[in-house]
Amino acid sequence: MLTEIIFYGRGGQGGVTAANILANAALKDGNKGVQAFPFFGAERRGAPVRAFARISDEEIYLRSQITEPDIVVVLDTGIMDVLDVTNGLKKDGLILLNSNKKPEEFGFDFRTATVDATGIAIEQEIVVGGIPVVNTPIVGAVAKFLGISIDSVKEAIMERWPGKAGEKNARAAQLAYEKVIS
Amino acid sequence: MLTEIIFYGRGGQGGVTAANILANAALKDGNKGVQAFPFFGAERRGAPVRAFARISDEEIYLRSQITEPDIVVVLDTGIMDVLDVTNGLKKDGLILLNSNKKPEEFGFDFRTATVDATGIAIEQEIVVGGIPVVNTPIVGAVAKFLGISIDSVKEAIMERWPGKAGEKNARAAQLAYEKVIS
Amino acid sequence: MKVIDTGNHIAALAAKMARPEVIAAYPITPQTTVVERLAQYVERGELDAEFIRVESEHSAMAACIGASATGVRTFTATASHGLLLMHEMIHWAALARLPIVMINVNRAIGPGWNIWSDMNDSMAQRDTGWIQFYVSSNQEIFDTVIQAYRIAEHEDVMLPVMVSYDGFILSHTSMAVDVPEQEKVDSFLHEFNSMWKLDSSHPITHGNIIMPDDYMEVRYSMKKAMDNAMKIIEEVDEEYGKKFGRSYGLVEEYKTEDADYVIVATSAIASEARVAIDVLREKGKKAGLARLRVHRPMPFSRFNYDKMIVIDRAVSLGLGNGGIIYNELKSRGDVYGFVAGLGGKDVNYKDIVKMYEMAEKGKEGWYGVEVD
Amino acid sequence: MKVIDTGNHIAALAAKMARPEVIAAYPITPQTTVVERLAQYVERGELDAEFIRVESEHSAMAACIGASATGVRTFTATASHGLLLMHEMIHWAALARLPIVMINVNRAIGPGWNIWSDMNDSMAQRDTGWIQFYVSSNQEIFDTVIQAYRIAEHEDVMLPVMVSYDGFILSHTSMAVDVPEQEKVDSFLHEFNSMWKLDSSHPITHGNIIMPDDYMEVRYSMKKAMDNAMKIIEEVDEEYGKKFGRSYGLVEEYKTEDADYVIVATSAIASEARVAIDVLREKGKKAGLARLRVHRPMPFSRFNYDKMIVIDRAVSLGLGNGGIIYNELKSRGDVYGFVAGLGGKDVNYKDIVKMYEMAEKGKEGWYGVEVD
Amino acid sequence: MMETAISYPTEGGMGKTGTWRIFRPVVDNSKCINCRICWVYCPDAAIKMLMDMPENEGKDIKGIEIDYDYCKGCGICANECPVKAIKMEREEK
Amino acid sequence: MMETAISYPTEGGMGKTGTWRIFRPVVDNSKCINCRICWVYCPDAAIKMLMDMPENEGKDIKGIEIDYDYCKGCGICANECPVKAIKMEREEK
Amino acid sequence: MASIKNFPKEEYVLKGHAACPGCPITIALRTALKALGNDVTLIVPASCSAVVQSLVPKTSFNVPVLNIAFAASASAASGVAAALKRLGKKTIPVVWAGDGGSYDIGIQALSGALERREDFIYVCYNNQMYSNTGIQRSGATPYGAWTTTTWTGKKEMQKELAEIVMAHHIPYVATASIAYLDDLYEKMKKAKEMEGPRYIEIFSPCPPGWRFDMSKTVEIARLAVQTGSWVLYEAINGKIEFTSYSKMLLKGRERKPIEDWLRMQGRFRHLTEEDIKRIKEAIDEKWKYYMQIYNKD
Amino acid sequence: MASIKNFPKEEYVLKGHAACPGCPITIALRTALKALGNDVTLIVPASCSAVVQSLVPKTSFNVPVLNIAFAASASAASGVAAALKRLGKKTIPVVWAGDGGSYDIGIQALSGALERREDFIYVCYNNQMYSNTGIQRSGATPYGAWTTTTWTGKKEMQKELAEIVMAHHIPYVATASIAYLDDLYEKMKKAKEMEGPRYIEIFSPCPPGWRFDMSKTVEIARLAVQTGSWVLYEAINGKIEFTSYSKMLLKGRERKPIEDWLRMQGRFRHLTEEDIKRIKEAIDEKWKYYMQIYNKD
Ligand SMILES: Cc1ncc(C[n+]2csc(CCOP(=O)(O)OP(=O)(O)O)c2C)c(N)n1
Ligand SMILES: Cc1ncc(C[n+]2csc(CCOP(=O)(O)OP(=O)(O)O)c2C)c(N)n1
Ligand code: SF4
Ligand code: SF4
Ligand code: SF4
Ligand code: SF4
Ligand code: SF4
Ligand code: SF4
Ligand SMILES: [Mg+2]
Ligand SMILES: [Mg+2]
Repeated sequence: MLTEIIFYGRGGQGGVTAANILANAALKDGNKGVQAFPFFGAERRGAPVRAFARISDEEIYLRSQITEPDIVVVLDTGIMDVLDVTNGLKKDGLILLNSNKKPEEFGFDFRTATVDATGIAIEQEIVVGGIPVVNTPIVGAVAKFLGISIDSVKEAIMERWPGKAGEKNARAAQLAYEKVIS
Repeated sequence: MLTEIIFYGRGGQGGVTAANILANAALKDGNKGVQAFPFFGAERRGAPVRAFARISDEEIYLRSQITEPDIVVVLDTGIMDVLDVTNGLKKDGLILLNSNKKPEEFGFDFRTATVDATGIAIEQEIVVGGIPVVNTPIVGAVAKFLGISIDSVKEAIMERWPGKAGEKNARAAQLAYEKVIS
Repeated sequence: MKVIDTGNHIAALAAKMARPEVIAAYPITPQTTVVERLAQYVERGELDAEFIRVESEHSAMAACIGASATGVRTFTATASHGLLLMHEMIHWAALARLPIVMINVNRAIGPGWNIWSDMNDSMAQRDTGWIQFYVSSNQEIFDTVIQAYRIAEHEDVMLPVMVSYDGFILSHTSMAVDVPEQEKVDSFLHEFNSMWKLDSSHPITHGNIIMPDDYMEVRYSMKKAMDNAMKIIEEVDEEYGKKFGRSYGLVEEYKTEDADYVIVATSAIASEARVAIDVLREKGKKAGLARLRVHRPMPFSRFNYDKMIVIDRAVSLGLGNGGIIYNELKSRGDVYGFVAGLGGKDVNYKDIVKMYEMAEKGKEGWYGVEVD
Repeated sequence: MKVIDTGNHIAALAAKMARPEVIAAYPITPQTTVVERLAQYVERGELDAEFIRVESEHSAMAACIGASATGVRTFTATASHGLLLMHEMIHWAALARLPIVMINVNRAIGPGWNIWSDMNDSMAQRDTGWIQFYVSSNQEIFDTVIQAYRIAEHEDVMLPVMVSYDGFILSHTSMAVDVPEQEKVDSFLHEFNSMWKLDSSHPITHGNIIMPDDYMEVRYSMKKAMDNAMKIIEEVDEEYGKKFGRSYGLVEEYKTEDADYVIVATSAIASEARVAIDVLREKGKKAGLARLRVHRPMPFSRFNYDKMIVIDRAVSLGLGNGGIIYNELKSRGDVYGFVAGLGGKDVNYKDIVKMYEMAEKGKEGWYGVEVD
Repeated sequence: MMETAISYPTEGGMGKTGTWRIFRPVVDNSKCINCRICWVYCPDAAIKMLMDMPENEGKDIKGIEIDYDYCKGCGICANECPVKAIKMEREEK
Repeated sequence: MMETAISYPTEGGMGKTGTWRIFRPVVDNSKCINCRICWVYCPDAAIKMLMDMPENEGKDIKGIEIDYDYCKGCGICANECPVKAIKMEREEK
Repeated sequence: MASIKNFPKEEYVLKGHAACPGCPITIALRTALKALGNDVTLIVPASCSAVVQSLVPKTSFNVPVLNIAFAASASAASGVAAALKRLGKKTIPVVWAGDGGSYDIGIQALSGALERREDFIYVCYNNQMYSNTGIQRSGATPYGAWTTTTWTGKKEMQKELAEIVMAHHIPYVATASIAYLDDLYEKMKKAKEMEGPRYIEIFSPCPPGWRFDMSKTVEIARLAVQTGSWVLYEAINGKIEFTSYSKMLLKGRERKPIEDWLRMQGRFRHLTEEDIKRIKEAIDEKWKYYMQIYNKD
Repeated sequence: MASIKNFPKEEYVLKGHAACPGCPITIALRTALKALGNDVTLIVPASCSAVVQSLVPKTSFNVPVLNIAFAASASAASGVAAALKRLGKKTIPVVWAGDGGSYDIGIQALSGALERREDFIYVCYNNQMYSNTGIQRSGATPYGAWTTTTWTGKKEMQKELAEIVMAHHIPYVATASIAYLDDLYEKMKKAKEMEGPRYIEIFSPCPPGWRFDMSKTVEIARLAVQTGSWVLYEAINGKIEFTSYSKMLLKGRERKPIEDWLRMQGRFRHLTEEDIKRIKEAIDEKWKYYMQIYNKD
């Protein structure tokens, strides 16, 4: 089975990193096909951007962009003023938002989940230049809906940032995995 | 009819100029096809070089080099030590040499003609940097064998060097035309 | 070891494992991360090599030529305008018979500036005498870079090799790649070997004035080398397969045996086409795929299909519809040509299915522009 | 007026009579005398233009682009390595749709340095989007340069034009040329006309970042321009013929009507081939000649001969036998390909007769090298 | 059909780039001394001096107006303002 | 078969370039002061000092030998010789 | 002397462009165009400045712009200048190039145009690296700076392009900074009135490239001058005069410690004491030389 | 100080090469290789020097030679240097380029290699024009000189490449002349012993190009120095010292009249009195400057 995911965020917010960690975790879980890639734009810092991930138990031959995702992840709900994140989302698809609100408060016609990734980041002291790092908790949360083990996610995080930083991020992912509500 | 001519000389001696003047004179005489071109080498001053001319009453479509000339012109007999100027010359072809010797003294198996172009150049005071200019007299001489009018030759010379220089050169051509022996 | 990384990082890793002694490169989107990663390997001491941070791509290739002529293995990478600026030196490397290996990350040519995938850059080098690969996955990037050195340095070949892949689509997409042990790579690659080299104990001159007869011989010997390469590429690929468990061939076929129409494509589009074939087969259409992996030497003899649908991501304007591979294969049968995906325009399997169905109706041409 | 002069001087004369406003060029054998003569015209006040003595060919083309984009007629000339060094800017000029006219004097590519005729330089630019002429006599050089401006600046075309001819064989050979009056040329060429220009009273930006959809449209519009050019070239040629008494067409045929085999060639070899046809006819062979004068756009539809013998002076190594025109025409019938004359190797009518006779026996390949 | 890459001068070439903002400059015009420093340094030309506006011509007015449609929130104005009349606040969304 | 443009060091790369000569340098070794000037300036390396020749080792010998096979007759040696020991003469052919 | 109070109100850089927040390029260009006016043709090679313009078919630059290949700005400008001359127009060709396109890949075209005495203004905004491709070293990258091609810090000193340009003996050479916009404005005005090749280089700190907070662009630029790391001067027909704050330094005002400046930038974070000493010495050396010359005059 | 008496007898330029009679290139190269020895790799761009070597498969240069594209010598040399370093060899990469390939089309590669501090020697033999293609102007062509692209005399002053190279702050820069071979030899020897980029420029009058009798090559080169038109100096780590005859001029010996030199050359035949005055003034100006500096020290 193939799952296609779009991450919405801002330039510099780490959407691509999230997609990468997710793909790596999926690989560890035995998925043969994994892909993670940025939207191929010419954007500068701050501008709204997208990142993509594909996960499958078989080799993936697709090389095109994702237009009809199974899951949409929103790292920064602020960008929902600028663009429609549900665009192309499959009817039975899922929206996962970084928010301390309840899913139903967003009133989407789609299955919706929320996790307070920002809150978790602040709590775990993963803040860079005053800005909370939300991509690791968000991966923890999305893993849940993909049936990817949180251990694989944490392993993937530790591979990327060995040591202290990794541990904090892994903990954030774990927390998000536990706290995400839908 | 097509006539093909090779001029042998040294880099800087004006073989190409001779070919050009001859071609121009031939054109004036009503030949539709005329060509003049250097040997396409990478030679430096002093090295033996060749130049070519083709003259025809019809359009010339040939673009290849001349390997079987009808006429061979030698501007500097010194180079005959280095190379065989009769190479490829048609059986009924002609060799014209810049020399004050008699044709028979050279003992060629070909029809041979000589003209003292150097002597004429000195006499007419066409000397550049101490070296006599032999290309204009030699054209005068070769014209004779091609049935090209000496007036056309002189006209072609005057076009190239209007004024005094042209006149001296034209006179040299005229003299050579008259004095060439075969 | 399974590694998950972008095409560019995989290319850098493969280059590193081939142990080049001199790397000279200049950054350009979307190749940049290849260069960055290699610089990092060298600075961290993970790769024992000289890295020359040249001031242009013309110089990058010139430096590789200088180093290769001195007798060491070299590597460079570029894209688009970088490749175009190298053009003179690309010709030079081939005529000098230097086994340089280069990555080209396909990107469209400006103006306007366009950083997305399009093969006009490398296709416009098709007449330079380089061996040219077009690859479809990160794994294949790795495997092909290693193979490239064996091929380039083979004594019957001695020609430079260019390995191209789609900008962003591969260069910036992370995929899982099986990376062999360094020792295994070492044992697959031989000592650097070249046709000639500069050595003050045996002085020779390379490249002075050459007369027509000798020149024509040089060109002919390159032609023979290309002919040889066709065989050597397959041999190397086979040996690689035995050692590492993966091989690709000159042309990779998929369900072609009974196909009514065979789609011919390269790179990312060829991979995507595989999905289209499955969709078409589900629809009951006998579709097949021939992925052209090696464009120079062009494996003409592999194209023995009655009907072909060629999808080109590069054009030779003024040559029929423009499709370059299409035009090259036209004489091999009934061929329908589509030009698609220029300037990074996305081409997905649905598009390819549509092209197939258009070809069935005898249509061809440019796909995805309003044709008036 | 009948003038007798070398191909290069005739090219300079034609350029002068087309009244370019800006000329930017760099010397290279065998183009040099074009540049020298133009510099002389300008310095003597015989041509009222700016002559930019650039420091490289990349800059020559860049300067022409800058001038053309500012709204004036431009000219340049180059050869071989100069053309290769321009490669990036050659692509640029085409994508910018600037009607620049350029002479290329065909010369082989190094190493080793070889200054003689060979068409690999311009043929390697076949994918750049330029209109490309190959001419066979000094008269045709003159006529084609004048025509080139009309074609390039035609509102349905707006593409740059390259006019190529053999180094030394034409460039340094004096032939008689009929030169028309300046007024007649003036009345044939219109005011300079361009698709866009930079003007501070109507500021626009050219060439900033362009996204895939728009980019693909730009490419497609170039394709359409090339399609249009096929027609416009003929129209302009016809009008030129009416006015000046000479016209050439896209393909010039000689005794093809009843030919068993039609020889296809360009430039000097095509002229020499005419002599070969006569010799072959005398021998009782029904030989014909189709001289390809325009290579981009490629006039495919003109090649409706059963059997063709293509002689190429340029190769795409790794593409069958390599012959570029041969490979492009292969799909048009029964084609025999010969590669000949690389690096200036002389090809005379006797060689061509031999190739014909080889083709009759089903042979083809490289002519004039010891093939082992 | 696009024939070559020509562009025309347009405000908002990249859309409302104010959406890129994470921090928002807020001015207290009562502190402003009309020094023009924020105006001259703003990389986005998003600041106007009140006194430059036609409607304020002749008035002795102090202060600036920030165009939040385009201000990207870099904070240079706040950093450079000699009287600290500008503060950066977290954008609420 | 030539595979790429490789050349090997050879005396007489262009053949006997002495044939290019129009004027011939002729030395009067009795005037020579062994200053080496002609030797060092000769663009064609066509001059040898007699004293450098193995057979003359140890001898107190003055003068030069010109290799007419390769001397192109430029006349620099004659022009530079401080004692005018070299003269240029028209080549007889 | 110009004052920002008197700068024209016209804006030729339109709002809503594509630059990063806090970008020095648009700071520099806004002021440059205020000084030059809109009768110019900008020639822009590959660089952040090409991206900043926004996407086809929109542009944020309200003057004519010719984008051109990376290596080709000065030669394209030569063509523009020649054409403008033919057309009898007063429009000034102005190259607007990054340090990469000037110090490295464009220097041949630049040097050629200078030698030919082309009539144009060449502006190099120097952000000391290739920022558009994501922070690689350029010839202008200073010793010790981290970039993605010099992970452990650049090993070589930067090229001194303004010096190199001066060695071409052209009418006008000036250095400027985005922190000293009155000085920049003045220099642009002067250049505008001259003929022949004119060169102005503008020091332009880039937040993502140098790794500092985007609100500090101007502050960092200012400190570079105040620490003597960047120097403001102009040379009219070869005669050098220091300007603005640098002139004060020359006259004796104390230079701020270079550490203040280095510390603010992530790209220098890894520097060892030794590295800093070397940088300090190089600056001291430079100033010793300036002082010597100055005191001799 | 070296004397021609002690020059090695080895010849690395073989008899029977392809240069014109009286060619300065082989004069320069003979001496240069005597100084450098044969553990070098010559890198030669398109130029007369490429032709001089003779035709494939023969070469008249008895050291390794890499001929390379016109614009590529310093970058090819960088590659050679890197490879030699890897191979642990002491061989010195030596670029041997004309003025065209150095002042004009090769300057970008040169400037880049200097900035990178490549370990090689760059020699520019300056015959002040493109001689190989038949006498076109280069950046080194002096004001007023006729060439086939400046029929009425060049309108611009020549570029000063040695100055430009010095602005790159490299270890060694020197100018030399084929008339002063002991000086040239000495400089080559010095360069040989140093590391990093080293630049030597050799003044090389060309008989067909400058239109003088082929026996006068050395004489004209000598007069150029004696008239002060060409200056011999070296700069070790930026410190300039005049050498040989130029040093004597600096110390007060009188310069010969420039007319003596101009008159000998066909390329200057058309000069007006005014032109000559301008040339004279430029030389006087230059020397005034030298004297000033010299007397200050
Ligand atoms: C021939 C070529 N090589 C490389 C590139 C890629 N490239 C585009 S912009 C750039 C860096 C520009 O650096 P700089 O000139 O300093 O401008 P900045 O981006 O810093 O504004 C590079 C390497 C290109 N466009 N063309
Ligand atoms: C890219 C390129 N452009 C032009 C040429 C033609 N070309 C070869 S040598 C030469 C002139 C060389 O001048 P210089 O460097 O001064 O050397 P010289 O001939 O004077 O020895 C030129 C223009 C070339 N080979 N390559
Ligand atoms: S925050 Fe930045 S963009 Fe916004 S107004 Fe202030 S300086 Fe301008
Ligand atoms: S910087 Fe501060 S004081 Fe100056 S104009 Fe802006 S807001 Fe007013
Ligand atoms: S004439 Fe010239 S080539 Fe002959 S020996 Fe004298 S210097 Fe040498
Ligand atoms: S220059 Fe004269 S004196 Fe000196 S070595 Fe030669 S021949 Fe003898
Ligand atoms: S990377 Fe730096 S220079 Fe480039 S747009 Fe962003 S801030 Fe400006
Ligand atoms: S043209 Fe001049 S530099 Fe070139 S080989 Fe002849 S003499 Fe030497
Ligand atoms: Mg920069
Ligand atoms: Mg020169």
